[in-house]
Amino acid sequence: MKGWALALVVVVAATLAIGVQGLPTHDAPEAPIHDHVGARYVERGVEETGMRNLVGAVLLNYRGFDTMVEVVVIFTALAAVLALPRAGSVADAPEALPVSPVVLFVVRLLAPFIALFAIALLFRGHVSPGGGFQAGALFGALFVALGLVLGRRGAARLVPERARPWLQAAAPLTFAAVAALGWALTGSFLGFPQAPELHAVREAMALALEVAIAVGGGVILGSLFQTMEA
Amino acid sequence: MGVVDPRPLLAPLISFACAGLVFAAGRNAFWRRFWSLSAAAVKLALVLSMLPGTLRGVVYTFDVVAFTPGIGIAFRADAYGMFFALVSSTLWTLTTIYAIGYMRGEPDRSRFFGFFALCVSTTVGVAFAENLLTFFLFYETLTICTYPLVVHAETPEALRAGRVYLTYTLIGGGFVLLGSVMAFDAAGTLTLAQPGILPADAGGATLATIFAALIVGFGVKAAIMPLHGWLPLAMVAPTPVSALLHAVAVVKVGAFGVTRVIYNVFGVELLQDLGFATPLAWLAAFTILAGSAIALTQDHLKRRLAYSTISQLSYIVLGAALLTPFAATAAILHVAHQAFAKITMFFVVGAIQRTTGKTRVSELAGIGARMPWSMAAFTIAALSFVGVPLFAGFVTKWYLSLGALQAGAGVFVGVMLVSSLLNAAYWFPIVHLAYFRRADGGDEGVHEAPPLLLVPILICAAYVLLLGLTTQVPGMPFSVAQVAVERAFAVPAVVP
Amino acid sequence: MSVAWEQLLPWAVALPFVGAALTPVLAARSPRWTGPWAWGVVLATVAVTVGLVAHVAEAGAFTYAIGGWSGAYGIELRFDRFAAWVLPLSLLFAVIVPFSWRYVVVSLEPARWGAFYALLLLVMGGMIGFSITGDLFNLFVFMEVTSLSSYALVAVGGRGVAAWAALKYLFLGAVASLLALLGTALLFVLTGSLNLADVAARLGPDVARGPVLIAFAALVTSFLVKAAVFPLHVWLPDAHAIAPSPVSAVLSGLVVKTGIVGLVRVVQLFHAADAVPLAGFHLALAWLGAVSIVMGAFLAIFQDDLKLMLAYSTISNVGYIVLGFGLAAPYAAVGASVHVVNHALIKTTLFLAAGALIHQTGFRTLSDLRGVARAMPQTAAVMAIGAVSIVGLPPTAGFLCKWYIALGAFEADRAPFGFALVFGALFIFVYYIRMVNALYFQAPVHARVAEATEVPWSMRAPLLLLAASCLVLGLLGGAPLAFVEPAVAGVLPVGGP
Amino acid sequence: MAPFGVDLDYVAVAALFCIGLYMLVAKSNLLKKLLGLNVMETSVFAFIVTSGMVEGGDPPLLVAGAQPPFASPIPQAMVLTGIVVVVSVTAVALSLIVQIYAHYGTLEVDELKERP
Amino acid sequence: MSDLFDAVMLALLLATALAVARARDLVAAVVLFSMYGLTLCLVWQHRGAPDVAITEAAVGAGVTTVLFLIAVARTRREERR
Repeated sequence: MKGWALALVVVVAATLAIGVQGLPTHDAPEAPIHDHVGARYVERGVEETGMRNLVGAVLLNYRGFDTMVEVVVIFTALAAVLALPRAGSVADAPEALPVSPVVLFVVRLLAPFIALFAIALLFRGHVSPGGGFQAGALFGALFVALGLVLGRRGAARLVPERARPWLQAAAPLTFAAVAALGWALTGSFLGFPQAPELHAVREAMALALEVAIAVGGGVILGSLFQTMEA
Repeated sequence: MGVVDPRPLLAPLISFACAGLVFAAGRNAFWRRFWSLSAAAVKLALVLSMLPGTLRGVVYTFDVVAFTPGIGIAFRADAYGMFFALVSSTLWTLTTIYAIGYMRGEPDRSRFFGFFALCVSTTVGVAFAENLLTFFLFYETLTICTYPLVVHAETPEALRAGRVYLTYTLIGGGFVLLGSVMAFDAAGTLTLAQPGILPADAGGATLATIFAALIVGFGVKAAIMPLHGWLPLAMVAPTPVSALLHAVAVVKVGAFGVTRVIYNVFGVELLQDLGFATPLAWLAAFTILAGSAIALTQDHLKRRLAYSTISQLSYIVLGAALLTPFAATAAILHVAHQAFAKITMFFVVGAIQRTTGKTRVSELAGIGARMPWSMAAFTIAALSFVGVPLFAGFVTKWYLSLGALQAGAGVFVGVMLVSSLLNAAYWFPIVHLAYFRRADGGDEGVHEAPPLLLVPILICAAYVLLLGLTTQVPGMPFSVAQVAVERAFAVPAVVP
Repeated sequence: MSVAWEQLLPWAVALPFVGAALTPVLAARSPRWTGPWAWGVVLATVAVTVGLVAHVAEAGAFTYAIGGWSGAYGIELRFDRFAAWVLPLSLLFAVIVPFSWRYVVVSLEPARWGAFYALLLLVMGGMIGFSITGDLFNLFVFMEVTSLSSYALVAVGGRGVAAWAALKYLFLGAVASLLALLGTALLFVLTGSLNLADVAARLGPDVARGPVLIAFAALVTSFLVKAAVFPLHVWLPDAHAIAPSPVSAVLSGLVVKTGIVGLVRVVQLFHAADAVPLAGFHLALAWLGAVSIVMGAFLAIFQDDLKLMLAYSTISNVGYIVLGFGLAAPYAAVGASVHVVNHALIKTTLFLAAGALIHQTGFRTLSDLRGVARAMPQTAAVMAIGAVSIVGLPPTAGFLCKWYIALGAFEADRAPFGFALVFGALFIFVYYIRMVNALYFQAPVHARVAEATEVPWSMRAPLLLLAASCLVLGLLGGAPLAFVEPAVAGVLPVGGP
Repeated sequence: MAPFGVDLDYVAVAALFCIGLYMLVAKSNLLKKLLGLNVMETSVFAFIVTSGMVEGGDPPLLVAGAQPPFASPIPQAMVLTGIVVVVSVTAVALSLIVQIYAHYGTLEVDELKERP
Repeated sequence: MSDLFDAVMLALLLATALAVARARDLVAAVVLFSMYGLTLCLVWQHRGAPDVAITEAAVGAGVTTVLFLIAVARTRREERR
């Protein structure tokens, strides 16, 4: 077992070593990666998308379709975990994992700040690093941390039972809604209107997506955590 | 002269529909019999209705679907196909009557009669196949449909025989497919409507592979030695099935395929140039003699019949492989001759088994007195096989010998003679035992088979006589065979 | 007024995704309605795909720029005649979903119904997206949706064993996805683009060969794993056999085909770019296909578990498809393309019929299921029709595909592959005969088998429909082959047949 | 960074890939295998991000004071997507592992292979 | 300076990855993996990819680690042998 594992690793390593030789040097500004599509994004990205953070522009606008599928992937993970048979009955599970008091204190102390930071990431995402995903990840981390502190039932109370499936589906649904709106406004699926008088609409659409990703992503991460723990 | 006419398609469809109705009838014996018999009659009438046209040289064609140019399902009733279809639909009618009597009280009769009908459907499909693809379609379907009949008893022995049968025939089917694909690649068509489709410049190795693949593929069902292993085992099937298997359905389809390959895929001219047919002729001659020799040693009646079949079928192959018009006439005629004679024997053997429970040659002492009509029929068939003049078998041997001389291969005349002797050696003891020995248990009086079994037996025996006597009468099989030969050789066959 | 069908292209993906997102919402209120809801979503998707296929038949391949960003600057969807297989795909879902109702009600607690149907819709959406996207990275993301939901669906049915099978599938699947991502990344680094057509255009002769080859190898290996080509099939038998039968049908009939679709897309790309020695690759592919045919069939012969037998048969059928593309002859490639659909239909039929037998009797091995045909004649007949179709006996559609592939072998002067193909078919015949034999010609050993009743109509109707389709597809004959021919002609060095 | 003509970043990425691969194939513990898979995934992400960098470049944030050249935004967007995909796969895998343990009481592959 | 920082970081990355591979205690392995993720995140932050860095910190190092820890808690802590 070990023997062929090692052999495989050696073969892969040799292959990669050969392959790496021909790659363009990554720091060079004249590499193809910087001159074709990338160059256009840098040149006209702000004007075409209204976002100064080009990563966000790519995520939401140019390659928004990828992002739509991506939120579907997280949703799939949730559906996957929910579809599995329960490992044990809920009654057997401990109310919460044993956590040291120090950790509890730190989590309690930090929780509001994490939340604040996440919200900042979300709403400043178009001009600074950050955006829906990062905020969602932080919301998710926050849920997880609070789950440790409050116990499963306490954490469950953070998101009302009736709203939960809607929140879990928020990202894909919002994407579809925005895509349909873009379809209606510009004639193309997930199109963002570029006319100056519609800039406000464009920004609202982007913001809706960011918020949906953040909320949906956060809730799903939290739910994954709860399901795993249960 | 080609005429578009749906009848070549309708003929297999009738049995197919009949199979569906029989399955649907379930346990209801009346409807099962009604559908089986009426479909057999309708089909016979349908095929017969085409006979006058065929004798005038009309060829009925019907294209069902063309997948791409050159590949499709199409039907064509030429003289040879008509000949074969006539034999099979006549015998279906008789076998159905016989089987209704024979299978009384057996389990799963719906399945039996349903697949029985399907078998006949595919046999007629083979007869009327316009191209190798359609041929292959029915050839393989036939394999599938006979399997449930072979394993009908569901005993371990039957299941084993079924497995062997499938192994042989499926591998054969694979070879046929292989040959067909290669032939299409070489010729761009698979039609069986011409005297040969393969171009002479396709390369010797390719042509040899195609020939070998197709002959092996069809040879399995034609039970050319050494591909015959399945046939004796398949004797476990109920007797009507054996009769059908041996007379028309399976083995005859194989032999029919061999002749189609020789006359319509390669063509006489090309094969004469290539010389592939000579080894095939020798193999056939070997099978004729070896089959007879083994038959001589068998005590079990059905097994003796089985080896006799192996031997008899190679007459057809030999006739085709000699590549002369006379031999071809013999080959085609033997399709009918062997069919009627052999089915008579099987019917009789089945009747003996049902009536007295005897299955071995050595038990047959005095049976002639008990079942006079049946044994008379058996004797007629035996005489025909031996080749006594005035019986059907004589006509075959006569033309085959003429053909061999025509081909400059007189040695095969010797083969005919030796084979006749061997035939006499294994049939006459039965006749002798039946008539000239007393049964051990004393005389038990006349105890003939029930009418449902006896009537088909007598009709078949009468037909064997008729075939031998009426060679020159127009409208009888001989004239159809002549039309077929004329097409294959593009010359009028001379009647000596 | 003519409908601009091409405008609906992204909705072929978005519809199932939205449907999937709403399924748990619905499930929270009324689990009973999730099944019909999923069916409705599938039917709506079918309607869209029908329009798309009609459009492609009329106007030829077309592209759709998402968000209006055309070419390499955004994500471009591309619908050609090869992608038209999404229509049979969604149609099969329209049959599988109602079939699964009974299974779901009997085997899963209501709390999981929503998630189950959501996953089914996600698999469908993922595969449709995978088939219609014209963007490398988008291909990867869609592949992940499909794979992730497939892993979970394997584990839905049982506890430990199913989870273990699913995890094995997950590990291999994740490595395969990773390789696809690596290949995508390398191509992106080399060309600065992710659009398939654009990448092909930019892979000029001045691009370093080493990384290109590695990218090619990574992508091809990835898709060969997803397609379960021998010897990369190790994940398949357990996963497909242990999954609930409706899921097995989805996985075996459809999900493995994403590997094939991916393979075709990659070969299209590299053929256009002329950047790697495709002749050698095709030969290797043909060998892999031939070995898959023989090994898959060979291993299937020895299985007693009905579903395991079907799973191995998938390996051998995928072998036919891979061989067909590997021969690089027009006939063979056309045959292989149609066999993608054909095998999907037949394998769905077989798995659902097997599921029906198991569902009614509780047994899953051939030796236990002996003689079940007497008690369940209709289901057994469906099984038998499926068997005849998959063996490829004429006049079923399977025959024509194999005929074309074999013809391609001779056309390409690779006669040994023709031989391998024909005799591989015999192997396949052997185990299906074994199956039919056991169902029909052996006496029942269990009272529960002898006294089994036919499946309820919610399962029987889909079965009968599928069996009828197997026959009809055969009668359609050359039409599907003629339909895909233009698409395949573009992939190959030579013109169509 | 490329002393002696060797692109150290890419070499490091390849090394990480191999370490992950080794863990995935050689380790018997399922959780270690999963960690190995994660290492492999991150190495590919590292490769993608690295390829988009440029000597002395700023992040692709076109705010006041930002100077070209900028790192390419596309690889970063790709990796963001990729990270989310990986965490999804990991979550599902972990759920399965927990189930397997609950049923078999072991996480070692060689022991699992012996169980029915 | 920058080159030196990069080199140290790459070395640290490889070291943590190897440590993950070697650790027998699964909790230790998971924590080391989290460190590995954070190192990666520092590299990215330093090299012009702050968006990726934040996401990796939150998801790669944060959420993944917690999920792993739960899994370890629900199974067993020691790798056999």
